[in-house]
Amino acid sequence: MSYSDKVIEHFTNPRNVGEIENPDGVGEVGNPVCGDIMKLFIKVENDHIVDVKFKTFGCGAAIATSSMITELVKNKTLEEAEKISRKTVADALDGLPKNKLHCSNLAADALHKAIEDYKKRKKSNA
Amino acid sequence: MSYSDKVIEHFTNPRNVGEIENPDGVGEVGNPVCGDIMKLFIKVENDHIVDVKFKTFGCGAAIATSSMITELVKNKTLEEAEKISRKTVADALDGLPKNKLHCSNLAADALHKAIEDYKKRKKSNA
Amino acid sequence: MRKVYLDHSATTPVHPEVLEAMLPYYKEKFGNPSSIHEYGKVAKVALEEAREKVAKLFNCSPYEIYFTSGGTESDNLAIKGVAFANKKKGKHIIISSVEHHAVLESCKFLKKEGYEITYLPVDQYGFVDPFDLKKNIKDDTILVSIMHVNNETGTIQPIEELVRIAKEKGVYFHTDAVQSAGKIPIDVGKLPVDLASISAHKIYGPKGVGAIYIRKGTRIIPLSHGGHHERSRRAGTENIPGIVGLGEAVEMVLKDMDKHNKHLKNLTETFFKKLKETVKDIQLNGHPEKRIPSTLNISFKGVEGESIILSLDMKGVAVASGSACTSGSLEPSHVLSAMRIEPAVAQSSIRFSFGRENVIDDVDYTLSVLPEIIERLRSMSPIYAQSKK
Amino acid sequence: MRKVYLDHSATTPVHPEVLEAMLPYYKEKFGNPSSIHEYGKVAKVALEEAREKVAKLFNCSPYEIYFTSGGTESDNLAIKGVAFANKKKGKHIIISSVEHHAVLESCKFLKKEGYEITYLPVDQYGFVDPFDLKKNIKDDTILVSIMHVNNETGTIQPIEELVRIAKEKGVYFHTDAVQSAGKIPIDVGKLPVDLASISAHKIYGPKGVGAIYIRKGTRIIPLSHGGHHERSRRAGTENIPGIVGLGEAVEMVLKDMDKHNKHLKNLTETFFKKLKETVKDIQLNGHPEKRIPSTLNISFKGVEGESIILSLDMKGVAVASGSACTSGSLEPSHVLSAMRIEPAVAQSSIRFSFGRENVIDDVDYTLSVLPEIIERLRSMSPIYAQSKK
Ligand SMILES: Cc1ncc(COP(=O)(O)O)c(C=O)c1O
Ligand SMILES: Cc1ncc(COP(=O)(O)O)c(C=O)c1O
Repeated sequence: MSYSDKVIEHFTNPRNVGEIENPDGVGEVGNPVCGDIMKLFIKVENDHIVDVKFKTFGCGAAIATSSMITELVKNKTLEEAEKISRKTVADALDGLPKNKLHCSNLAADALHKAIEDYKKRKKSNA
Repeated sequence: MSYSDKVIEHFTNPRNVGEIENPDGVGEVGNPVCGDIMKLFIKVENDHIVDVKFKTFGCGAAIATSSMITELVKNKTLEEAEKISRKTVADALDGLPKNKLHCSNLAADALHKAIEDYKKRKKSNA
Repeated sequence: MRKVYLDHSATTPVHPEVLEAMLPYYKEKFGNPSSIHEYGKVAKVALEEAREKVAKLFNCSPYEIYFTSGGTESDNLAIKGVAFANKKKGKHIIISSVEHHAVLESCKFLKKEGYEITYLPVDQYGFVDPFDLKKNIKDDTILVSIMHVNNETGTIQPIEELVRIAKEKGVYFHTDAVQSAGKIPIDVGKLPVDLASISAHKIYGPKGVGAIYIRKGTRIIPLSHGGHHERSRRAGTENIPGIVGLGEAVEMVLKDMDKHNKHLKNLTETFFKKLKETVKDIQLNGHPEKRIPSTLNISFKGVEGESIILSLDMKGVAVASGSACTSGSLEPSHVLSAMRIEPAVAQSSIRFSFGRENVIDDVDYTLSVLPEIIERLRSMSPIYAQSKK
Repeated sequence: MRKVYLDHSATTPVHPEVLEAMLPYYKEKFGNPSSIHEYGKVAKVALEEAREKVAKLFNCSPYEIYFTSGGTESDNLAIKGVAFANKKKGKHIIISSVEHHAVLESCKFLKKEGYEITYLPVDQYGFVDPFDLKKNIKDDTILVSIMHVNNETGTIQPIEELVRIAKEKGVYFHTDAVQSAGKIPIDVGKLPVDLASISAHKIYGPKGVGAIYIRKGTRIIPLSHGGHHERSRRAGTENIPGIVGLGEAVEMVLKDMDKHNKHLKNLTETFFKKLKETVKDIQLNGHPEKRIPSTLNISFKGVEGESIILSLDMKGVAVASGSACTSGSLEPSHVLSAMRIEPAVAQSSIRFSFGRENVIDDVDYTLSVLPEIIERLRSMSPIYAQSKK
């Protein structure tokens, strides 16, 4: 149970913390029982994620993965973003302790939920 | 499992070691399985134990009790000697470790056997 | 960077005098107490002297003290040793739902072996209702095990009444005294438990050694089989330096218990008072008064415990979230859950446990870094923001 | 008075370098490895480094090493842990009749729990006949436990063939390697046992710590239940200083095994050669060649062992009679009895076990006092006299 330097760095200086007013998509995952709740907000223009922000209640890994995924998706196309897997996030952080792998799941799940949410909204707006 | 100074002293300088040639009584007790064999020889005159000697194969306690009992009975009447119990010997040595109490039994038993032997011989000679 | 250790419930540094007392037994006095030569005798004397010192903690006979490899082994021995030895009488065991994992998991094992386990509920403070105990004792109940002081909250269980009930019904009573030893008295004359577990490393002694009090006449079988060590109740070459250390540690904590409790009370009260002034939305878990003076379990609304530990650690302050033993688990603490503290609040809890070498500057330093940390984490939190809307 | 310690099979002094390595973990590095802060991480690193060092002893993966409180616990865990975990497969266990009490008594306990134990006989040297093992393995046999080196005689059991047989039949094989560790290689690649026990205090490490090798995939349940320590196979806060000491000790004995074996061989050979020249009617017990170089078990016809120990002790020489653990028992050693050595001869046996710090002067000094002692005791002996008539 030891975090990589990258995890610690992202935990200490998380990127893109906050909420987006009038987001195009929101993904919320986790629950307080397992100790992690994550909310991811995206702004989409021309099928590109032009802005992304998060709020996370969770352990060091949860916060670091949240931060990392916002970096990974920023300015990516939705198609590219959808390919980001749980493993992508963990790898980008130089790995996570075994018992913390569930946290990287959260971040990827939140992203995919946010994209889904965006698509649903678009459809119903269409 | 710690011996009193008196036990150590008797173990180091046992009194009356040896055999008596033409003894009036001999008592032999113990067996190699339990690790102690004791042989006690007495010479009797006018119902008094005028000489006593022992040979012992055994632990420190066995040798010390052997030595001590020879001191206790020397010049005692047979009647007095018969009263010497297992406890008398242990007490005279300032006690014995719990797991060594069986050894003090041996010495008293050998003494009583030797006296018995003396009486039997006397009877058959009478 | 200043270093402040506030995790004494997890483990304590070995006191220099304790270590000093241990050292000769690694060196020239290294004998095996089972040996009958001089080296062995020296070790044996040390063993029995340590036993007498530990007996003073319980005000019992030295013959009622058995050395083990720690609190976990003592708990295992108490629970399983009594269970195996008394299975002809019955297979029912009663424990509280806030026990240490050593007790909980021993019972779980016994369940698989056909025993029945009753878990008594606790109230919001972690207290067992004596009425619940009374109600649950059956003809086949062989053991009640309820801890003396809880390791996560520091709350003192008022076990007097519980012990009385078990005694009345002729059922053995074990208490895990790992967190109470040296902090509050455990006189088995006044508090007639049948078994009690302690651990050296919680009282400035070494890790890997503990003891168990077993009242004379208690039916129990050993868990460790082998030679005739510890009067055949715990086989294995005795950890003489460790045992000497335990004896020394017990003697030390007994000697100045009151003085140190006063010191600790001052530290924790100052800390909590000032913390409340600088950080809002916090909650003390456990009973506000019936507690040992060293430990505070505090929930910081809206932030998860591990992220607080990490942040404090970066500032040189060592604290814990729930039990050190359970770190790495996912569910919120079973202790706080049993006290019906909601999951998000339980996950937000931090245990600050002070020790004898802490000073008031440690309090000040911690308070100089903590509010900022909480504020930063709360600013990231989706649930703290929510609750403020 | 000169002091000569010749009881290294009972226990050894902690090597100064080993103690040196341990000390920081009592002091500034005192953390609990379960803690996630810096103190905990430092302890955790030490724990895993020690595990790697111990793994080198067995040439296995560090994940196959579990720390315990000593050889006795390792033996108990191996025997009972495998027995409990595999009882659905069967309840038959095979051991040799010269095992250590930790194995014997664990089996005795299991017998009461409904297991069947087969005790394999040994020949005059203490060797098990592979044919006997083969013959006794049944469908419900779950475990074979045969020790590597005997603690009383120093005889090396040629277990290669025995392991092969057990493997062929798909039965787990445990070996008590407490007396072989650091003296002869135990490469689990070449000697594919499934479990092996070791103890630190026999190899210049501290008392109260040991380890067990458990081959990956072995079905075993823990004996100590509680937290998730040792990957849930052995609960209890880890004895970090002790474990660091074990790691250091293993590293040390591995490094200069050959050199020290040569040194020990020289000491024991010189001792035995000269002893034969000065004391008649002696007998070496165990195998004359297939033995570790440090240990000699010698019977002195006509004199009882304890009286020799006492007499030597008064001259500053520390030796043992049979196993240190069995001192205080009345029956002759079960090991020598199993080797069909007659009781009086078994009761006359002394174990001289040399260690790395012994020098040739120790041999000379011992030989300068021993013949007189034997003579004196023989002159008191009713059975030595007899045999000379
Ligand atoms: C209440 C309680 N019981 C038992 C234990 C276990 O003791 P040890 O750490 O010595 O295994 C602990 C410590 O973790 C504890 O706090
Ligand atoms: C062969 C053997 N097995 C097991 C043990 C027990 O180990 P420990 O002394 O660490 O309990 C010993 C030592 O007494 C031994 O010699």
